[in-house]
Amino acid sequence: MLRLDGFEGPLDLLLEMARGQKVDLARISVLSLVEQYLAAVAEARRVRLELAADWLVMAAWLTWLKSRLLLPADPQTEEEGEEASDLLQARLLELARVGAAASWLSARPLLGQDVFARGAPEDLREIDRSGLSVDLAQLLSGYMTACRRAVRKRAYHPRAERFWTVADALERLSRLLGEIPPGWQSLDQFLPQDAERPEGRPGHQKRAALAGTLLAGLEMARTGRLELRQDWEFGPILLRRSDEVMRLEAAE
Amino acid sequence: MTGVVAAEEQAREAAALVCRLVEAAVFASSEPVSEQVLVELLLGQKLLGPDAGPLDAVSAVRDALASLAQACGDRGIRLVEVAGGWQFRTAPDLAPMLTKVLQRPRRLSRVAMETLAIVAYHQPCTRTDIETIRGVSLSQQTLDALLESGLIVPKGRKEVPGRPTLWGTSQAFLKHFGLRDLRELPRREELLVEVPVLDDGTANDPRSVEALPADALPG
Amino acid sequence: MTGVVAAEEQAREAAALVCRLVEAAVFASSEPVSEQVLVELLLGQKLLGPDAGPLDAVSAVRDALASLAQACGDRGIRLVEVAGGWQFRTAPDLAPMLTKVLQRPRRLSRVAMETLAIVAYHQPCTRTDIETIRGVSLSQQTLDALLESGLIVPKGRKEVPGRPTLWGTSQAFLKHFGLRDLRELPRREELLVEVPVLDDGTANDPRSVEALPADALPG
Repeated sequence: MLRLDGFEGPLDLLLEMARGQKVDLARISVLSLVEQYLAAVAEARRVRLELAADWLVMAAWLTWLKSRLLLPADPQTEEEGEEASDLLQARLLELARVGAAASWLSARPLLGQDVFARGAPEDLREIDRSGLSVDLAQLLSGYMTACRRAVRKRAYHPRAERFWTVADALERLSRLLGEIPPGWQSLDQFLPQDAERPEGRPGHQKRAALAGTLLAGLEMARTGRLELRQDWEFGPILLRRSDEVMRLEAAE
Repeated sequence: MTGVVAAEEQAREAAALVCRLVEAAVFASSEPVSEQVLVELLLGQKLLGPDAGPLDAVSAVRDALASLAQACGDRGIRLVEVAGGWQFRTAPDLAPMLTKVLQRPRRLSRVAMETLAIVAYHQPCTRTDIETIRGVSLSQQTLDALLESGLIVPKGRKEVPGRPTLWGTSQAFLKHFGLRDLRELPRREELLVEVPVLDDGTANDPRSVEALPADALPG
Repeated sequence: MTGVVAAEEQAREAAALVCRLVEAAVFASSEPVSEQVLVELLLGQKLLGPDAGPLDAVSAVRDALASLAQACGDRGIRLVEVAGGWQFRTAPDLAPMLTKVLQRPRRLSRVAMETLAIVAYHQPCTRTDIETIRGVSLSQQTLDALLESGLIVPKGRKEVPGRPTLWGTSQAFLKHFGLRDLRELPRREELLVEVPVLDDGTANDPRSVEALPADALPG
């Protein structure tokens, strides 16, 4: 009994059967090949009902071919039969060639099987990384990214209001020191003009200017350049130059 | 007279240096080295004197390769021409002994080898073409094994419904089988010469498979 | 007498085969091959006859290595002993000719590029200025990379406590970015809605001539 398991499909079996005829593949008897195949398939089905469709389709086609080869001479069926026989032979030949080509390839000295290349190739490339690959687009996008990130990070702070500071007042008072007329003068006289003060809400600015000027006056009094007096609570603050005292004493 | 002798001496020295350089260049590489690369190397290094042109370099390279191949004659390694270049390889007769110290990859299965043979001869071809010729469907496993080995590569798609991938053999195929190029494969007509022919020997149907209507047969 | 000649002939042949095998094994191995491995190979293959012992194998291997090393004498390759075994290497005098120098220009890291951009737009500026604008501290590594590349240079010191170095861009900066001078940089207002201002309130616009390094001026 011929087993089908060892064959790679119907054509493979047919090729093996054709080779069994021990003639040139171009001269095989197609009819006996067909009969051999059909018998083998019938046997296989007797043993095992299920058979891959490939085998059955081939069997059906070969049955048709057999009928064309056996029918009494009719020019048309005869021609059909001959064509189909030729086709079958050509395919068997091609499959035989494939097998021969595979054997030829297998017989080559195969790399990694029969011959080996250099196991430790030397890498004689040297990589020069001294160059620099930069362009203006990268630079500008780097700048924009950095700045945008910084802006995103910065929390919102309302603009701080600037006030007439002690330092401002000190500077102003020192400048005006020489111009202070003799006698007690009101501190109010030494406040900055509206235009000189920083912008902002006028009431706040005025109070800040007064406070700054008072502190500046106290500072100058501490260093002995001015004298300050206030005669009653919330009364006007008066100032006079210290050297005026000396001047008056000298005059007495 | 002395000038002639000196010039000859100089030419001999240059040839020896070229020979050593070509040997080293081919030896250092794990891949076949093309003549083109060697020619450029000689020209770049100006080893042939200032007047030498590309043609001089080509013939110097060929001389060097020939003399190297000859020098390998009875040694453990051979200089072979493969996949469009030159490569040193171990002598085939040493393989059984070498495999004791070297690892060997798995051989291809018979099905994979036949499939590869079909791709080699019918490239570019589709999976259906392969199945038609073998008369049986091709398992994904076989195709995967061939793809993984890098022996076949996709070569575009066939402009038919479904646009199936067309397969062809790769450079690795040539290297693996030690072929200079695809023309080194036996011609189709030569393949069946070995098939036993009992009668007169007018064998070998020259019809090509291309002439076969693929769908005329079940498969 | 004939027996002696035959035995000598056999020994010579064995030595030649050992030589070829050692050459092929060293050639095909990816690692240096130790004498130990070669000795085991010879013993396993029984190349030295049935009576040969380990000592015979050792001396056969050493002879083979010596004769291979000698054969390489005037060739393009050398048999060298490296850590743990033997390996073929390109002859030292040829290596420079075979070495291909590949230009792989470095790219600046993102951080370095941002830093450079800030220096370009806010020069001369201190490290603290850069940190203020970027909102994160600047690693010494980044500053070193920029200094090494020659794209930024010190431009004096800022007269504040600690006298920190002021940084500015160099001539090389202009060359690398294809600028004739710093005024060719797009104005900050063209790039950004909100232009960062340094703590001291100065914007250090490099486009104002006062802030331009002298060498950036068109001349």
